[in-house]
Amino acid sequence: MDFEDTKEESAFREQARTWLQANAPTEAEMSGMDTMARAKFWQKRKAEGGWACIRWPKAFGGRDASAIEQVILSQEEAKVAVPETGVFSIGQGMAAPTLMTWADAEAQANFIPRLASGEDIWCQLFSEPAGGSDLAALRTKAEKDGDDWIINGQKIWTSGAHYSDFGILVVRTDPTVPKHKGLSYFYLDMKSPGVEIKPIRQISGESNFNEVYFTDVRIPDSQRLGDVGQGWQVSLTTLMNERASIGAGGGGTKFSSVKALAKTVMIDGKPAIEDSHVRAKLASWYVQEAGLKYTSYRTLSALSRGAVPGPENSIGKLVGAVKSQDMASFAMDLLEQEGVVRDREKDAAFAALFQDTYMAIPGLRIAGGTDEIMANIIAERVLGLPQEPRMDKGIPFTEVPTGS
Amino acid sequence: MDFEDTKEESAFREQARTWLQANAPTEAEMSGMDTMARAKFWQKRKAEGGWACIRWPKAFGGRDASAIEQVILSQEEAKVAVPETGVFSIGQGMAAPTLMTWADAEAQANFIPRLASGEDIWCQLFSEPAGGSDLAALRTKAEKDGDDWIINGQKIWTSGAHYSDFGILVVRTDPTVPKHKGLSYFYLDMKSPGVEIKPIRQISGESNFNEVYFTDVRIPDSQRLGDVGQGWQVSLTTLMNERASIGAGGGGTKFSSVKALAKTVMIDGKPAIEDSHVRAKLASWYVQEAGLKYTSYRTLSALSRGAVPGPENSIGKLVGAVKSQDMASFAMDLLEQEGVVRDREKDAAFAALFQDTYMAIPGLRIAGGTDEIMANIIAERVLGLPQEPRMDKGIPFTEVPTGS
Amino acid sequence: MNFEFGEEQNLLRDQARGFLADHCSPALVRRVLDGDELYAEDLWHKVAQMGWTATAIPEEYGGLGLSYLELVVIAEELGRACAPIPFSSSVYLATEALLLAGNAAQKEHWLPQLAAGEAIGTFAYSEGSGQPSAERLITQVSSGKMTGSKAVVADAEVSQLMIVVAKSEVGDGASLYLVPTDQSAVHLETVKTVDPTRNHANVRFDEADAQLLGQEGQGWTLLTQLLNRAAVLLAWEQLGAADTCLEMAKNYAMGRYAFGRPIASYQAIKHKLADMYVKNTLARSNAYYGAWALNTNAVELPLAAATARVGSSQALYFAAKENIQTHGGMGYTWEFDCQFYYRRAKILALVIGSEGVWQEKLIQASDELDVA
Amino acid sequence: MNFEFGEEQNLLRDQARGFLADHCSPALVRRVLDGDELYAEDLWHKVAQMGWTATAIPEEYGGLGLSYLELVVIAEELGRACAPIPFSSSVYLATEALLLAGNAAQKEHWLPQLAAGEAIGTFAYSEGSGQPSAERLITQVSSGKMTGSKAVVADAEVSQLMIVVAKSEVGDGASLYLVPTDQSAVHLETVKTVDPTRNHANVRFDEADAQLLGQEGQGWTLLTQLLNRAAVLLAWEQLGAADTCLEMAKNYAMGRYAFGRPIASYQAIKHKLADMYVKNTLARSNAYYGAWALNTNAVELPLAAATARVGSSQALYFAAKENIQTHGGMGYTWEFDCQFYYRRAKILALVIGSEGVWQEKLIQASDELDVA
Repeated sequence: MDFEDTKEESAFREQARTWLQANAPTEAEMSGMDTMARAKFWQKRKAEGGWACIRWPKAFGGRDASAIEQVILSQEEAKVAVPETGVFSIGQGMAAPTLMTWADAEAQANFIPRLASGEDIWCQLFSEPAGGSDLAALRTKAEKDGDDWIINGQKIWTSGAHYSDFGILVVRTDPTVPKHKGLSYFYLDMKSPGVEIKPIRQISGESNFNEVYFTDVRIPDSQRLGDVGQGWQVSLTTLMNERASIGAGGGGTKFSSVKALAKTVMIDGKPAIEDSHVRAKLASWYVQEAGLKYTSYRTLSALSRGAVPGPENSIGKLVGAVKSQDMASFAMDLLEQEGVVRDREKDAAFAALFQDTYMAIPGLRIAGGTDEIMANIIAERVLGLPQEPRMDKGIPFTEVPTGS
Repeated sequence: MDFEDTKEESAFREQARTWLQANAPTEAEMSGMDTMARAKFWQKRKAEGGWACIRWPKAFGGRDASAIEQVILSQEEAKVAVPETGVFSIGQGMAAPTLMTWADAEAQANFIPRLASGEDIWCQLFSEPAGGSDLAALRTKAEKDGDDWIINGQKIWTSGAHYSDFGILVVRTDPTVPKHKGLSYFYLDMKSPGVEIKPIRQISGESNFNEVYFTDVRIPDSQRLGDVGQGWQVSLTTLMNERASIGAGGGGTKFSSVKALAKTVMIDGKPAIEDSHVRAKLASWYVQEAGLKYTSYRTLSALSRGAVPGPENSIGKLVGAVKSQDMASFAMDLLEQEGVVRDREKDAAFAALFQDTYMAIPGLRIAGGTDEIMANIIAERVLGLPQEPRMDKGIPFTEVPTGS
Repeated sequence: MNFEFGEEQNLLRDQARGFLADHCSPALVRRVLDGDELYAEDLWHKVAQMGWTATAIPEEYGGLGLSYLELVVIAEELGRACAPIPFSSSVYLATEALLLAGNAAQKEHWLPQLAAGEAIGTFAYSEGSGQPSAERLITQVSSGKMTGSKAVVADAEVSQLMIVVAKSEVGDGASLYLVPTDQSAVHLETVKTVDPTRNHANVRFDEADAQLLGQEGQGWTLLTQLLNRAAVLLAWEQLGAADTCLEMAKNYAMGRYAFGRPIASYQAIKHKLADMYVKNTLARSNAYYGAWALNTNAVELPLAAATARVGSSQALYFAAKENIQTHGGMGYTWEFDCQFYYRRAKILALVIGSEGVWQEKLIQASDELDVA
Repeated sequence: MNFEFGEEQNLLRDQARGFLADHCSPALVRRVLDGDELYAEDLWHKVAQMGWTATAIPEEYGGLGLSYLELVVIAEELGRACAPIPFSSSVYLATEALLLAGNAAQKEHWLPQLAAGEAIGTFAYSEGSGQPSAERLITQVSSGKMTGSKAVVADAEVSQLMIVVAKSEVGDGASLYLVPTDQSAVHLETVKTVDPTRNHANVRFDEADAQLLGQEGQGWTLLTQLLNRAAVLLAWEQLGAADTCLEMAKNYAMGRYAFGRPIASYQAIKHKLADMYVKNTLARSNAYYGAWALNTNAVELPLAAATARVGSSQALYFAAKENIQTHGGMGYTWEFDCQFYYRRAKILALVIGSEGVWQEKLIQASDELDVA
């Protein structure tokens, strides 16, 4: 039991570090570029140097790297000042593996290199307003018209739709068969006529997602992945590749920030950190936070010996989000009346952090699977408990009760 | 909004108090009697004075009293030193109303007066090992044999079976029809041949319940209540009369006892009551405890204007039991290493209270409906949320999955 | 035992609920949330016309002379509707401070205006982050002139008078003052908060005219009494909001289907809503007791107020956050109304001291009453 | 990164689990619960024969000289089986105290006996209810004779030696002493506890022979170090118990049907078990870190130990009580084994200080390491 790299990992880390130090773009190289241009600049250089998408098979321009090597690269990349390249993650992490499995050689040759080099950005068009936790209940329909399909309907929660070049799309091609059997999977040019993108404003005030409306959008049948009716299986390829969350429960309010706050605000004439109620709360949160951190170490260790991260990784989000919400709320309470201030211009050092978390966390408890779905995943996929009775199995989609 | 009796209530209270003060049995009158004899002595006197079973219709020897009058009588009875008469509650509160609704005049004349006067004690034989929360899943079977029924099977969680004269019993008379339709309802003499009673030892060490085994027990058909196959409806009469819980969450560890403890034990060289963590915990429990108390006041007010207590009374047990468990555990923690002692002979003033609660509370979270069932009741019967899908509806009992 | 509201109060509740359904729709709340208004002035005038601002003010000062039982009914309904008006500042705090400590002249001058809703009042006691205390006060008054500042004062920007706690050299270390805001020595600086439907400002007093309210050196004592009253009234407002959250969550869960059945049929949601119901019900019962204690000025008021306040703060936080959660992604959008209550929950929870402050008050009050 | 156990430890775990399945069945635990035995002496001898009592004792003192990583593996399995033997008292406390503070003669005399399981040791520091502190100690030693008493000492009735914390006039206010129990000046009085599978006694010292262990006036410092070690080892034992609770609850819920389907298919049960799994998993990860810190004697040990201890105490309390709840009525019967872990949970939670004590230690340790 130790925290060191294996010999191979250490060698890989050194190699990565050397390349990164030699190739990290300088401010001068990127002068005048906006965030997107910088991301593309850096991604292109990584691709040229053979350091983009290292987990991909060599045949597709990757290195056949292991999960732990990807982690090591990310750790090293975080140490040098390079542009953030999160905009490529859906295309590289979800669309690309799906294309590798289901597209023909021509489509692969057209798109995969441009995904690796950051020339194209892709988005994912799966979720729908009526879907939510029940992803396969989607209603956007595709009707065949000659060699094309005509798409009508609405998608939601699409990150980056407004700056994406292409999208992966699941639609219903046959509503008369059971839910999972009537779906088909396409990719499309996001500039196609009839595609309309509207940002969704969140309660935090930010807009990280979009609604995407389809009005008689034409997609050539050649852009279908998998057979007609096979869309759910293709989707599973995409979803299985959703990047395993191996973080320590995401951002938001942390032990360290609340503890620091507690040193500055007063309770009953003394610093709050001396108050035993504050200390007990902090201690319990520290235990959760440390538990998540060391759980991620265990996951890294498993990756290090080649294991695949499993559904137990749902813990991070499930525990981390609720913890952050309660910590943010508690920190605001410590500030007393000033705790309500959310004013970056006038703010005390800590305040904005807690109030922003307070407003952002309700989204984190929902996005990517609600607390309730995460608990189901742990119950069913980790502990092997039975599913609940399903009222939507084996009947035509049109006959599944929808309440409307 | 006030805490006073109405004029009528005040008059009733005065009347009850006067009678109680004049008739409460003296130690001399009861000298040499054991607990059971004392209970019977007092119950008989109450019946003779017209103060037993006051909520019963006058036709059955009651007073047609209101629920609030019953509460007032109980309050006044608690103020005088009279024997506890809880042993009669199942007979008077559950068996008697069922007999009033479903038995013929002869049976009513035979049994109801003896129930009121405490001459007979009855028990309830509903629960079975395979049943639990799913009461109607009972398997004890009755087969017709001439004018008798032959009973075979097992009941469980029967309070007072060993000192009861009679029992009310639900059994399965037809396993080939759906669950609720194959039941019939009987009463029987607990001294019948083939009835075997075994006390159940609880983890607290006490034995408040029994298992009751039936081996070829004969019950005359004349002791059937309701039609063959109508047992579930008859049971509902019994269950509806289960005494509405209008207490403040039952016994166990309370705010006052933990606060008193906190004044005597030390944390960091000071009395625990000065520790803000202890104070915050106590405050949150006080809020729950006061909330239950004032909820019971609201229920009493509703009774006072003639309303019937509804399923919202599940709150008391749901909140009270978990609160008591956590308070007992916390109190043991305050005692530190001595907190584990459960030794009435050697005990510090408070200890036995907390440790006994700790060992008894797991039962309270289950008996009369688990926390989970209580939450279901609130969700379904108070809030009107839909039931979950039922896998046992409309199919023969023999085809309901049982896992065995 | 009659631990219930009377018929008049029940009628008032129906009337208030109907009125607010008509005049304080979610669209109105949203108008203030999205726009530049400091409060819904139109609603304020209508509320004043209904006489709500006059409820507990004696008739001799232009009030209706009703009891606190009527006022808590209104408070609950305003909470239910998430009304974007300075009712709590003006009625529970400024008006109550005058009733508690004002001399005849002060009452005669201000109460009729407050009753009519022509004047709006507020209360300023915090001077920065953390718990205020008499020892830490900096704002002070010398020869009738106030110098200092107060932080995050609710509705300061729309108030005509401010009740201010300032340092005193005698007595309990503080005095209350009445400060009219229409003077150049009172400087306001807008502060943005998590709830844009209520305006807040930092206030600076630069030798501002200030009148003593109540006795010199009795300010902290009066503050404590005032906050006990406000705690009960706020508890009812919080409770109304918490009940709306439960109702919204329930309605959404009944209509939203997943896997072929309403999400309200899943135990994860059923038990969440049952939990909300339980917390709201216990909080309501404690609020009843608080209302009784307030209305009868019972010796139990400090304990009853703290109990009501803690219960309602906990219930509303839970209901507001789990209402969003029950709505799933839609609940997190600006377009949905769940956010109103999540924002307002924190404003109401912190305006007169956090849950922690009131837990401490509760235990102190239980000592004083010798409850165990 | 290799935050996992090695192959030898995994083999040891399999071996230990198999051994305990054979030799520490629920029937054996029940035998001690129901009978008059002070502990399962037969199991103790077998465990000693397996060498478990010798695990972390250096070879020069008759031990196996293995690491703490082996010892935590054994601790977890003993917790899983709810073993009714004085392992924690003798191995985590008495043996560790000698390793930490014993002089050569003391080690040479006692460690071989402890390693062989021929002697059983325990540790006595509490003198009554509440948190012990150096200031409150009454037990003291004068001219090698101990006078005073200790409360609720686990396994005192089966121990040959006792490590006792006594008052000191110098240093940190306390000193550790080694007290053999085969002297008439040591009086034991049995104390019944919530867990009859572990014996406890109050101990009175009436001029009992006592040997100083470690330096005079260093007792509280040594105690603190000792408890950090024991905290990690106990955390693993607690974790093993918590995992058994989850397993029992899961197995029962899979087999128990209500309304035509397994109760394990209801979200109320599914999410309860998921919650247990989450708490156990986080506690396990913290226990890993604690094991690493213990094994490397890292500067982080105080923080790692407190974190492991708090996490495991919380996880076991939750798992033990909700395991009974999942079993419904049957879980509350004497006949079922759920009670074993509910009882043991409290013994393990209080033996070296409650959750509250360790939460406080955690924050102090985070200050010392300057974690925020």
